[in-house]
Amino acid sequence: MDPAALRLSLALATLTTAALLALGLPLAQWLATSRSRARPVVEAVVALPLVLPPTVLGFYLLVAFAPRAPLGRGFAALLGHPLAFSFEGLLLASILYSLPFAVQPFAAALARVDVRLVEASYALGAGRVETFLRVSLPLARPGVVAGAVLAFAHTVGEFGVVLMVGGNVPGQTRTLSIALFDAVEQLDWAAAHRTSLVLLALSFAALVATHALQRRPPSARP
Amino acid sequence: MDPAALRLSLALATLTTAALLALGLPLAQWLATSRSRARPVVEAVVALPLVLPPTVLGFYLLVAFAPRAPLGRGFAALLGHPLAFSFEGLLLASILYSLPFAVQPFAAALARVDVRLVEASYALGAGRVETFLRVSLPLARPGVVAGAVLAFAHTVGEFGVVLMVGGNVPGQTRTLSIALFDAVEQLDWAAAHRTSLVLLALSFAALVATHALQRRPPSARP
Amino acid sequence: MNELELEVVRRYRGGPTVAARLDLPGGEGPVTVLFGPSGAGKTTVLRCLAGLERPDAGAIRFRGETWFDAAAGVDLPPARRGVGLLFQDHALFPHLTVAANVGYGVRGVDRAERARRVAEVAARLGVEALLARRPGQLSGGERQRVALARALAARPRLLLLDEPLSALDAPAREALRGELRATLERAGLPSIVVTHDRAEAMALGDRLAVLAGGGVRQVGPVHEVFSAPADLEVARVVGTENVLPARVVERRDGLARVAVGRALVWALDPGRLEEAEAYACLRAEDVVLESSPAAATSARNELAGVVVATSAEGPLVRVTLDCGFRLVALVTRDSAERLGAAPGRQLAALVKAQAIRLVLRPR
Amino acid sequence: MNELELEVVRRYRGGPTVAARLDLPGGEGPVTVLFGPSGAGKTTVLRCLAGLERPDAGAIRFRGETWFDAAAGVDLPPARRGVGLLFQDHALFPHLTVAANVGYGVRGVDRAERARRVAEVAARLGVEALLARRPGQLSGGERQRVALARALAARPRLLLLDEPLSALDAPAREALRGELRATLERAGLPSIVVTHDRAEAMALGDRLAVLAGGGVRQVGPVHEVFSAPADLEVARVVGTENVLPARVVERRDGLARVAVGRALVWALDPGRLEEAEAYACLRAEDVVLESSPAAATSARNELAGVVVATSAEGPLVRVTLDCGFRLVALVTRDSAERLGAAPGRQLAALVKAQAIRLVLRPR
Amino acid sequence: APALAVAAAANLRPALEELAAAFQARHPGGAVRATYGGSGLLVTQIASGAPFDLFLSADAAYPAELAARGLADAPFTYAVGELVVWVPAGAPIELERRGLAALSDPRVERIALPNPETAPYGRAAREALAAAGLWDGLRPRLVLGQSVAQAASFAASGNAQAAFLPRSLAGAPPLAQAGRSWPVPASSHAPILQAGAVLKAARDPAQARAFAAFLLSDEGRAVLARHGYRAPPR
Ligand SMILES: Nc1ncnc2c1ncn2[C@@H]1O[C@H](COP(=O)(O)OP(=O)(O)OP(=O)(O)O)[C@@H](O)[C@H]1O
Ligand SMILES: Nc1ncnc2c1ncn2[C@@H]1O[C@H](COP(=O)(O)OP(=O)(O)OP(=O)(O)O)[C@@H](O)[C@H]1O
Ligand code: MOO
Ligand SMILES: [Mg+2]
Ligand SMILES: [Mg+2]
Repeated sequence: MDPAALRLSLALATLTTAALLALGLPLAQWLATSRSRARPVVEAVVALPLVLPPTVLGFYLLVAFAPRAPLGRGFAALLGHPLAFSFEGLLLASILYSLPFAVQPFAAALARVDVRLVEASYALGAGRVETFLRVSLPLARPGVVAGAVLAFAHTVGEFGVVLMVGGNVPGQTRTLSIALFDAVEQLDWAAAHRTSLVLLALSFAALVATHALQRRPPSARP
Repeated sequence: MDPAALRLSLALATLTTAALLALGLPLAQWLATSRSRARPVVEAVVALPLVLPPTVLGFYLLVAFAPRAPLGRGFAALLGHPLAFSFEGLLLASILYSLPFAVQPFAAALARVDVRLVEASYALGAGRVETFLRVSLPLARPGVVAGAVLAFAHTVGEFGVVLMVGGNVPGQTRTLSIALFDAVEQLDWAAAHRTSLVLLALSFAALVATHALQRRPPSARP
Repeated sequence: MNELELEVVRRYRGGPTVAARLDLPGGEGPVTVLFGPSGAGKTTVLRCLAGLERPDAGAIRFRGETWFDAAAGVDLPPARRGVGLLFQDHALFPHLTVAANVGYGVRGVDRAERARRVAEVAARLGVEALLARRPGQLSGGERQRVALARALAARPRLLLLDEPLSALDAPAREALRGELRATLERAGLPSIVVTHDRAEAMALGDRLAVLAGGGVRQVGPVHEVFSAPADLEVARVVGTENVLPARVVERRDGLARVAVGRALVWALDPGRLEEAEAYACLRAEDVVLESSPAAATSARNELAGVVVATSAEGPLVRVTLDCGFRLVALVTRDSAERLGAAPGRQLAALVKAQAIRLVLRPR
Repeated sequence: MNELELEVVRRYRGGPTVAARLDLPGGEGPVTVLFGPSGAGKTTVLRCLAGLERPDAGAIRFRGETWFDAAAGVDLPPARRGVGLLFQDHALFPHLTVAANVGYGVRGVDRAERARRVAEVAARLGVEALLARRPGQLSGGERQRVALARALAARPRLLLLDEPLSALDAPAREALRGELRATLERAGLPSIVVTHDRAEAMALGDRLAVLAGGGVRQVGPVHEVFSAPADLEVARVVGTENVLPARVVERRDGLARVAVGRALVWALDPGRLEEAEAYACLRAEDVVLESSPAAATSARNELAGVVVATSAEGPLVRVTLDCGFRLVALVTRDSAERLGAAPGRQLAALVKAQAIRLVLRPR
Repeated sequence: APALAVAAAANLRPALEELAAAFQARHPGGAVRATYGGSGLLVTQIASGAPFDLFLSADAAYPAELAARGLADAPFTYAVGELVVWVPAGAPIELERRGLAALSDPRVERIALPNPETAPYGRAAREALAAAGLWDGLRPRLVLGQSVAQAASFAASGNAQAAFLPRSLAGAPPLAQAGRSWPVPASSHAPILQAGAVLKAARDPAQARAFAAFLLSDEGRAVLARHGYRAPPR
């Protein structure tokens, strides 16, 4: 069990989830309510990371992160170090990779919010943002929590992309999933079992808590 | 571009999605409506594959699929060949791995179906199954489609699990994502770019079509 | 044995307890009206009957079949009760067209037959033109009519209607009321209708059950409950109204001659009077009492009667006359004194033809 | 300049076209009642006003501010119009408690002040006991009251109420009606209320606008529209009713002496009469005409008048009397002949005190 | 007969393609189907019953481990690997003059190598760096690939400015064209003995043994030598 790897994975997943809530919710709301012709196209672009094998996504990110590439150069100037093999690079990759896992459940839940309630909020003087925060979002909560849990969990478990752009740097990019894989490859199955067990127990506890907290709407009746 | 790999990936994704619709929808309905104490636990179990790095899941499947293990022995007797490194083994692994990607959006959407409409259906003489098929399911359609697309796409793109339990057998377990990874590792970037492009174009077309078909409820008004 | 035997207690956590006992004999007309103030538990009773709400105690039996029995642990699922329920707030399926909504509960028949039945019910309720629309494109009244059509098309064994006409405007309500009664009669369906409207109660109901203060206070034929409320609370709920079983015997010049007991009175002919059954309703406030036959007046009906009882009601006196049937008049205290209204006194009751509303009961 | 100028056309794809033109002057009382049959477009007009529905053509101006102008491409978002809207079907937020629902539109004040305002409005509408519940735990009537409280708590500039009291039972409706009128008056809020109920229209409205057949047919003071419908369609919609501005001058023994024009009539004292403003309503059907003063009767009011007009209405004759104010009686053709009811003829109109309903207009 | 299934260490890819073609030319019907990967992954799969006939590792320990577990026949050494440092063309890294010490140049921001814990070439690289006293100092700049192939992608994509790679990969296209290699002195690390073993689960052990023998034949050695492997001690 590698405590640094655990800390790293949790930090990565937390920041990724936070970023996806901040970016993904407005995007999802647009997807859920827009009648624009561009909507199906944007929806498909958002879903793309899903169908790309993580290693392919990772490969293209690796190419894009290279110090010679524009993206890599820009970030290197900004961060003072190259994007590849750094925590920031991993974060960027994770956000991209988990985007559809978060946005799709968000959008599906937001699309099911009763228009009448949104209109009632407008009529009560709330603008779009307030209505979103006080009506749409709470009503879409199961979907939003589901999306956030998906994104978080997916990031904790992510392997292919991290393998490609991470470089296994302890404390920077050596996440728990990479550490586990290493143990497996060393045929040190006992260590692998131990680490998996800790990961499992932790995740399981977190998941049960999330779902139990996911309070159901009170015995709604007609 | 490897046509056998493409065919294999599509077959795997299609069968996985079909299996997840068949198994996942009843499970999701139970999760969405049950008031049982066991619900958060089941919910967490379903979500577990999410947080497990795919390679770890693959590793444990590998152990379980081994001809010496009970599961592996049982399936070997059933199929006439070992489960590991076979299409059937891959299918089983994919179903397990994509379960939460399908079930969570399903359940979130089903939980938001208005109880009154379900009750109206009961009162009109429909039983649980009929009500599910004719009321809950159509009303939850955006979430169900989202879940199915997620599961399909996720299976097409799946890499870590396939890497572990697949063994890269052409026509059997050498999926597109593995073929792509091979090309990248051979530093045959031209081939990798070509294959990615085909994959991208195909997926993009499929995604746009799905989302465009995802008809919105008609200009609902209070 | 009663057709329906219901005795339920439903305790809402953090809310009130609704208790109701209601035994409905079969045979003597199918429609029971459940009357009561807001929050009395009317919807709760209907939901318990439909199997959508599980009572905390009690039992429900319909035609000898046990639907619910807390003690025995029986709780038949809604689909097996064969109950049609019209929700107070419609609950139309938003993803289906009006046609598909109406046809939803029609089962065990082929497509053509289903379409025929949908068309028939839709025509009866005046929603044919809406069949291709979706609930989101309907006005409030249209939605209620569609919900009604949906409940009727399923041909249930017992129909439960929660304020079925409340979203309609007055003319539509009046028109549909007759239709609804006719439909209920034709189907021979035992039905329980929740309503706040007295005319609706009369037009639709054979029996009236008054639910107030957490229980059923009085059950009986509509005219009996209206004319003789069992206690003050019931009286407050039902209002003061003479509801007299009547039969139309003649029609002339837009007027109808109606037999009420042994007396004949004139009332406005409301049209559509092929069926002769009706209630003649006149508010106690509308009965003018006179000591002697009057000069020429525009009051078309003059009924001779004997005062059988008087009782003070605030500033008014409730005078009950026997005119061959019981007639209640509400007059000011001052008038009662001037007329010497006391048991035994002969008085004439003047009633304008227009003050008598004929509530039809199509058969 | 009018306070509100609305002229909108809304074409529903695959549905009807709703067109309405409504100019409301400010100052002469804040409440306009929108009356009309189901499907006439009342809800559509309110939604266009609130900015929730975009008209296909036309313009809406409120106090000189342009809210919508199809030609100029102006369409102010709902939140910037300051409109309070009570939906026909409540639209309460299911995830919020009643308290949070009511407080939703209260903005720009601190927590304590918000709580105070919520409590105040809740008390006024009798929902204090429900503040901790959620909408799913309320009965139909309770929900409507909470929705009303929510709309009022936001203190809008213009209040739009879509059948605000339709889900209430009669006593609650009557009680709340006065409350609502008082609230509207107190707030000085211009309001548009959709209702099907005549008493509600009178109790709440200063002006009545009749919407039928795809347009506004008549706008005017409530009693004028009721007493003098512009055409047959309006008459059909509003019914036949004498609505007379009245002033209470004396109260005794549960009766109230009311000045109507120069005449004094007795009516039942409905209580809560601190305010003297009222409409005296009596249905034309309830007026008994006599050729000469009668013997002792229980009819408390006798008004002398001159016939100014008669017109046949089916089996009835509509007799308009001048008693210092205009009074309409509906009598049978037969009675009219016997009484010789023709312009110029002196007649007495008998009206029981109980037949005169006083609809209060709290100020 | 089904093709011979070979599980081969990633560094073998360029050589094995050629070897397979030559073998098939000699043994008609003797098709070879290779699966490449990090030796660690392959051995894990084999231990779990993967349907391979022959395992060609990048080291001697993994095949010995399999033999010890009774999953493989006695291992045989088929080649000795050569470790090189690859730098992009035109990189001003003076490996030729300063040896490994040239990697301390600050312009070398990242150095890629296979994971020393699981990949034999990585282990050799670590030994060489440690011997030069550079391991601790360079540690923060090291990025690890899961296999030699991945370390090669880090370098080829330009994200690492130097990489420890087998000569077999660094000397083959496209890396050969894109940069230059400097051989790490063999004395600075334990010899990279690449061993293989016929698996017990092999469906056609005879064919597997035939291919193993071919690797050790003169023809086989010639091909391996062309790809940068030295011959194992006889
Ligand atoms: N889920 C619930 N939790 C708590 N209290 C409830 C719940 N549902 C209903 N109640 C309460 O039970 C009482 C009866 O409700 P019900 O809906 O049966 O009344 P009702 O007679 O139908 O009223 P209305 O005429 O207003 O529709 C009301 O006081 C209501 O507040
Ligand atoms: N989205 C829509 N698509 C098509 N037609 C519509 C739509 N919304 C309303 N309509 C139609 O427009 C007309 C006016 O509807 P509206 O709801 O304004 O009537 P209303 O006067 O409020 O009726 P009610 O008294 O029944 O509530 C109705 O005939 C209705 O069917
Ligand atoms: O060929 Mo290896 O096992 O990746 O170093
Ligand atoms: Mg109710
Ligand atoms: Mg409406």
